[in-house]
Amino acid sequence: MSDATATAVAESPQHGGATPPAKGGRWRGDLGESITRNLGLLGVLALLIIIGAVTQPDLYGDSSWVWSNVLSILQLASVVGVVTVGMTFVIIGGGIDLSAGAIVALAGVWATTVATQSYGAAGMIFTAIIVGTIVGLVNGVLISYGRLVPFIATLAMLVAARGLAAQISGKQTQVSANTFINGIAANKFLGIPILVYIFAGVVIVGWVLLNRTTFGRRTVAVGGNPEAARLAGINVKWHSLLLYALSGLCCGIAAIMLTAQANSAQAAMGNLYELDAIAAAIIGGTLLSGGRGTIIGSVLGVIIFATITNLFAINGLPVEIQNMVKGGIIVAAVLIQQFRFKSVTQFFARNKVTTT
Amino acid sequence: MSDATATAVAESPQHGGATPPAKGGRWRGDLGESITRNLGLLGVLALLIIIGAVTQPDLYGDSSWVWSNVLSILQLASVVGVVTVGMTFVIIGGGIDLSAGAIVALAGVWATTVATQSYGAAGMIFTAIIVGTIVGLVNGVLISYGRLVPFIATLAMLVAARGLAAQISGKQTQVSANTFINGIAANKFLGIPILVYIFAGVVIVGWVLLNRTTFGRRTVAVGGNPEAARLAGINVKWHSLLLYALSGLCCGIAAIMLTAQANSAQAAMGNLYELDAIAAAIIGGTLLSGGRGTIIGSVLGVIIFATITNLFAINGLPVEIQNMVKGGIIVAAVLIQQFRFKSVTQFFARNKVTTT
Amino acid sequence: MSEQTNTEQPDSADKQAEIVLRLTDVVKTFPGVRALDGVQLEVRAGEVHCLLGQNGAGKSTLIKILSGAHQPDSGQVEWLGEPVSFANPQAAMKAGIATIYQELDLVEDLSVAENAFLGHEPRRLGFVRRGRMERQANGILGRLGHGEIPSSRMVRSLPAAGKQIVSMARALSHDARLIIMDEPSAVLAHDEVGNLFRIIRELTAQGIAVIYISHRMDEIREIGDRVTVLKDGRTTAANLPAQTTPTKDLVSRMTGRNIEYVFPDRPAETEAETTDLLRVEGLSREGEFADISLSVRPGEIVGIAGLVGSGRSELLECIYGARRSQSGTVTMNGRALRPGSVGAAVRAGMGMAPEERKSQALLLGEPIYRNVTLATFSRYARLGFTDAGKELAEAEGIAEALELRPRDVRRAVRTLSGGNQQKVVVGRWLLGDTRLLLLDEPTRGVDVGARAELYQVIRSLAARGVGVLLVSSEVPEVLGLADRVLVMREGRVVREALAGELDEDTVLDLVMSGSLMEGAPA
Amino acid sequence: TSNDASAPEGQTKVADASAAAPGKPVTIGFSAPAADHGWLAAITTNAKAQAGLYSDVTFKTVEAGADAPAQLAALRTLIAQKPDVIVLLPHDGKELNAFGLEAMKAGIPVVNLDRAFPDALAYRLQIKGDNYGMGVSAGKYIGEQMKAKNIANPIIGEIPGIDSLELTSERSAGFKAELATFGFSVARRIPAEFTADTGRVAASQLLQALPKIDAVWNHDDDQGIGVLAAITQANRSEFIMVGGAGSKAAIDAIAADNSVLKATVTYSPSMASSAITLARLIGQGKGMSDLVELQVPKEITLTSETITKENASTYAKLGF
Ligand SMILES: Nc1ncnc2c1ncn2[C@@H]1O[C@H](COP(=O)(O)OP(=O)(O)OP(=O)(O)O)[C@@H](O)[C@H]1O
Ligand SMILES: Nc1ncnc2c1ncn2[C@@H]1O[C@H](COP(=O)(O)OP(=O)(O)OP(=O)(O)O)[C@@H](O)[C@H]1O
Ligand SMILES: [Mg+2]
Ligand SMILES: [Mg+2]
Repeated sequence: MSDATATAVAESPQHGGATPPAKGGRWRGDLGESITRNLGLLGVLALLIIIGAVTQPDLYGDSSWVWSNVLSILQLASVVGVVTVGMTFVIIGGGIDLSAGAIVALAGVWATTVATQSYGAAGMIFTAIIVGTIVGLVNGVLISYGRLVPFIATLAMLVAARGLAAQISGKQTQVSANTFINGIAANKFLGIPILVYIFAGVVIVGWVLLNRTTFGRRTVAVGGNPEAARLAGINVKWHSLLLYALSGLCCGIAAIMLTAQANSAQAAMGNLYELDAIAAAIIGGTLLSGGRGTIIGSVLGVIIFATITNLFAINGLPVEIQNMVKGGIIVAAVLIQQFRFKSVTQFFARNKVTTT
Repeated sequence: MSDATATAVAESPQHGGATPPAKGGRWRGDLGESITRNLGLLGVLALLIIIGAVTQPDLYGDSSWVWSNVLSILQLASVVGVVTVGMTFVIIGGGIDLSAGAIVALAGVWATTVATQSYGAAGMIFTAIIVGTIVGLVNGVLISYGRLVPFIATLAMLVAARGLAAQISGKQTQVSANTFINGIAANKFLGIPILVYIFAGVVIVGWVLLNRTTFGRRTVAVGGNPEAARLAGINVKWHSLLLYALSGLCCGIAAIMLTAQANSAQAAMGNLYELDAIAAAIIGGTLLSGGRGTIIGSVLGVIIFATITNLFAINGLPVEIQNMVKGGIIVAAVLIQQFRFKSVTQFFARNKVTTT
Repeated sequence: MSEQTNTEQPDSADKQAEIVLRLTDVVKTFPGVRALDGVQLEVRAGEVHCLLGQNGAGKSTLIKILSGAHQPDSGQVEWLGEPVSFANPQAAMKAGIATIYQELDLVEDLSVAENAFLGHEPRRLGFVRRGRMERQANGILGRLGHGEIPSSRMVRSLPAAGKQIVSMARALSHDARLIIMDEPSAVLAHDEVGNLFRIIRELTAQGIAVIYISHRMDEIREIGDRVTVLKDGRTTAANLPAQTTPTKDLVSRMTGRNIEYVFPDRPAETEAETTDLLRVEGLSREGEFADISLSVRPGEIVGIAGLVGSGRSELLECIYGARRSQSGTVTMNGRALRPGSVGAAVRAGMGMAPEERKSQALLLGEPIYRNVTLATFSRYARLGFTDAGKELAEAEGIAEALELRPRDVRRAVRTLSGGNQQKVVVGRWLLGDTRLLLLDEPTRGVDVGARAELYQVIRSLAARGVGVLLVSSEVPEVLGLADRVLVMREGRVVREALAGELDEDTVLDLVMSGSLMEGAPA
Repeated sequence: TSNDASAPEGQTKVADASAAAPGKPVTIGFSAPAADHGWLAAITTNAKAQAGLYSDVTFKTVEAGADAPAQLAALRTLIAQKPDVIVLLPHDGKELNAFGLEAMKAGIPVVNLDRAFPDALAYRLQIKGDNYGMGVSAGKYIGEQMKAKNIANPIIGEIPGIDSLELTSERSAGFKAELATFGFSVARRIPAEFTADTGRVAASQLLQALPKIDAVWNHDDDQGIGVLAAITQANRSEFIMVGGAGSKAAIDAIAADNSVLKATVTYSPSMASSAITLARLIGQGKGMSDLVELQVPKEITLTSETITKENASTYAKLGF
């Protein structure tokens, strides 16, 4: 037996299998992973629409109704959608913003005080955006320079901002008398509600910012490995601060949109929007620990939630049943994504084995 | 202290820095860190009590009132406290349980249906605990074996469990007619409410479990470095599953306590308890990313929140002002801990240089 | 089996011990990579079997299969004569295989003893028997020559070398018949390595087999019995005698080349640049280092030698602004840098490859090219908009220059082997106008071939006028690569000299005791 | 509040006049916030039950979702189903005022239930409880009791519901104003959230803050279960308590007279049944048979009645 002997196995042909020239590498890379994820989400969306069509064939038979229903879903998604774009940045950057809904309320209430309304629509919009951004900045300062855990800092801000909103509004619902503001929700342009344009605009800007700018690159780096980002010369604290300000800005925009929809603002508005936004981002593939996420995924997440709500309304399900089903759908949506993703990977893996 | 330093240095001249015998390391170690943290929390608590005494001198002048107030704070803290013990385990183990409040509601509602009540107190307690544990197990299965992100899985469970609770209760408040159950909140033993004993019992069991058993030590490993835990032969999935079941169990216990306190249960009960529990755990020094935390810290966190609520009630502040102040107190509490901790470290660091 | 016999077993034939482990044709694929492509391996009781191979050859993957962390796609694993397949690490441990992994696998917030006994704590009814566990841990630490590490101490507060000791303690805490060590010496200093070898000899004397992985040839010579060489996931040579096989044979089986350390030639000392690129004056940081002054001229490589824990990493980080000094100044090109600002240092033309690449340098989930351009992407940007095409092109150039394997720069860095990850980190600073490069252990865990390539890159950078400040625990590396050498001990510079004026023994003496120190400390 | 979910018989009613005779088929769309509370649950149950009593009514319901935009979206799907009349209990009257205007303009009459649209053009009929009046009734009862007991400076506690809602402010305002006529004021006000467990927390803190109390007004009988539990647990009984809304459990407790709860001021969910009845009449173009007018009037405000031990038996069947 050769046990006792040293053996030299024949040299393998150069570069045998260790580095096959990666067939389909484009798809296997992380870029590909997020694409398959988003395809999975689109599948879930399609499924929801099919369920709608099956359960309400007469409504879905009417094409003008279908169109108006799509618009209604988008309108429903628009406010949370704008919040979610900001939230996605914060989460990718390694943080979390529990104060989002409270910022919406504070900005909305501040923008609809009698004093602010006297400055007209521009004054109201300006106020909402400035208030949102400043509250975001305060979050950022507390977290970056006060070294508070994001969860705690923004939770404290949630409580405080709602308190301040209640104080400002005297716990009253403040009616917006401004026809321009109210028109944002009521009016359409080329048959599509203005709200949807705003939503689309924020999404596009967010996408470009994340994928095409140095700001976006820094966000991914800061969330993915803050120490590495710091040692690469990125000012991590300053950047995190900007992320919270960005989230606040989005909340300010959302406040105007919500005020327009409700023709009013009050301290309880936007309740739990932060949870919706976080859930949408995570469903959309954003890592809660930071460093990974896509705007498209988050937006799909928001639209899926809006479609579920719409589906329930169309079918007139009681809320308790809605909730039970909704829990199931959320789980299913995530499982479907995982399943698709895995099977695709396996497909490529198998493919490779046979071709190598 | 300098003795220890001297011997340690003497011991290791040849392997100089490889294992620097960390002068004053005992204190710089993490045990020391969590102790200073908890001292900081006690400081915050003392401060809150002093504020109470200063603002309401006549109430605090009456020692029997003070005693009953302490009990009232503990009673107030007890339900969230029990939930927090479970939550602390889940978070240390690297997860999160957003469904805690919903589990409390579902377990409470299930335990107070007419059918369950017919089995008497034992039946109700058994039902609540079993329902809580089973829901926790489902969470665990979804997360461990369904590979769902904990945030999403438990969010889905939150929605579904509240839906089911609403369905079971027919959205009514279900009154508990059981005197034994109601007596848990109403009765005292040796002048201390039974609820406080239950709370203390859960805390002690939790502390022992975390610090003295393999289960607890493995929880730290699973949360701190899941890959290392896996390589060390720990069944990480199974362990995570158990953690969620444990959290569910605590929620079941909390459901009984809450039902006893309110003499009733309904689908909306325990609303946002999960946020309170998470916030308390984090204030208490538990790392949201897992791997570190103490039961004592979490409990102190809960008691601080209860004391704040009590302080506000005693002083009769309007809610909106309360909220603004509360946000500030949360931030201050964390900053005080950090401050104390840093200054202590610096103190020892300075000390070290002079003694070396 | 009818393999071609290459070399005779050096030892006397009667020392033939039982074969405890035999692998045949083991294959393991990851998505896109065939990490193992038919590996043969046999290990005898009581021997130290070394695994040699370039970065990415598949060594770590192989041992992960042995330890149950991965499952092979095909092939056979025989353990004690029985075919086995370990479904999980627990199964392997039960069977008597203990592993020290390449990446530190400790839980920071558990104590030393708890880490050592993680997963098999002494217990009764689910309660940990802490007293017994700590006593046993103390015993093992004592055996490892580190009885001074308190077993109740949190691992978080131990330095890297101390953590490595705990990893070893964990392996020893099992009743193992085979202990696998994946680059255990990478974070150890010289005397520590000697200590490690003493332990290994004790183990083998008890008939325990050891699989030992290292990129350091001298270690393999000293401790190894037999060597198996891996290349591109295949066994290219098995059971070579460790002491006698010529280095160039081993190296050529790994790489196709045949030398271990290849240092590029130093350029002849010609026009001495008058202006210093970097000047550090009186830099101090409490408890880490004190009163350090040094300078680096353009085109000069300055090496810092010293033991692990002598404060070199902290010094580099301080110069780079990643830590704040308590006193002293850092000037680049005559302009003082703002202390504690990495941004300022980078803008002034500094770059640093930190010591722990995974935690300090890489975005593991991001593609290679984004890691390569991490410090420079804003230079390819216009008005804040990035230029992905340019970035890709630059990164591909770097991948080419550093012979990165695989070459595809869109792959996630996570899937690279340790050495290739290091190339990505160094490659980052080859872009842009870096004028001073701070390298902290640039070749830790880097194989012989890649190492030579890295040396070449560093030297050619210097030739282009870039100053280099190099920290390394491998004395030959400092002496061979640097023009000028500073020796540090306990946070102070104890000697500064041209590399040619020092030899390895002198430096070792300086760092250990300082008894040879005659020249004035710098 | 009771442990079974069907509408008590007293909460629905079919008139015996000709108006009840089947007429033109009417589709009534209905939307109310999701019930997380006994009163809201009763609103939905009552509406559904009342609609079931008419053979000519088709009842379509959409749940309102979490907030105003969600309710808006739900209402849009309702409009798509072409109802003849919409009965709408909004999250907040001001928030959905615009929808009311829109629907009215589109020719769909809107019956505004409980939470009022500020704009008179936004509804065909407004039927609501009287929040301010509720506070007044409670204040009046407490004031009179204190006077009768000769307590010159009573310590009065108040446990409102969700404090950020306007209806809570209105109730408190009425309470405060009425107490002021007696020269009394509220010593401590600690809000709960309309649920028993939050009511319990608020009450326990109120009792802690005020070692001696003479009277408490708790805005809501559902949270009152928790409030009473807290009072029992604290062993306190030196004061009287007044409830709100008029749940069955509360009315029973008042009749039994074995707790501190001595009265409750109504805010009856039976208004939902009335709203459906009137919506049907509006849809059919009929008037209310006891009135001279040919059409249903534009506004109806229920008075807040005070239920005490004396009249509890009359109200027993109205408890929800
Ligand atoms: N989890 C994984 N996913 C994908 N590829 C992997 C994974 N782990 C290892 N690989 C790939 O398998 C190959 C072998 O890697 P391995 O870590 O075994 O190398 P190694 O010989 O230990 O190298 P080094 O000396 O650098 O540690 C490499 O090409 C590596 O990129
Ligand atoms: N987290 C820490 N806590 C306490 N002391 C520390 C810590 N990190 C480093 N030190 C101390 O700082 C000094 C230098 O540390 P370090 O081991 O990094 O030096 P080094 O020369 O860079 O070694 P290496 O060879 O690992 O690069 C040592 O005395 C060490 O004990
Ligand atoms: Mg390796
Ligand atoms: Mg170092």
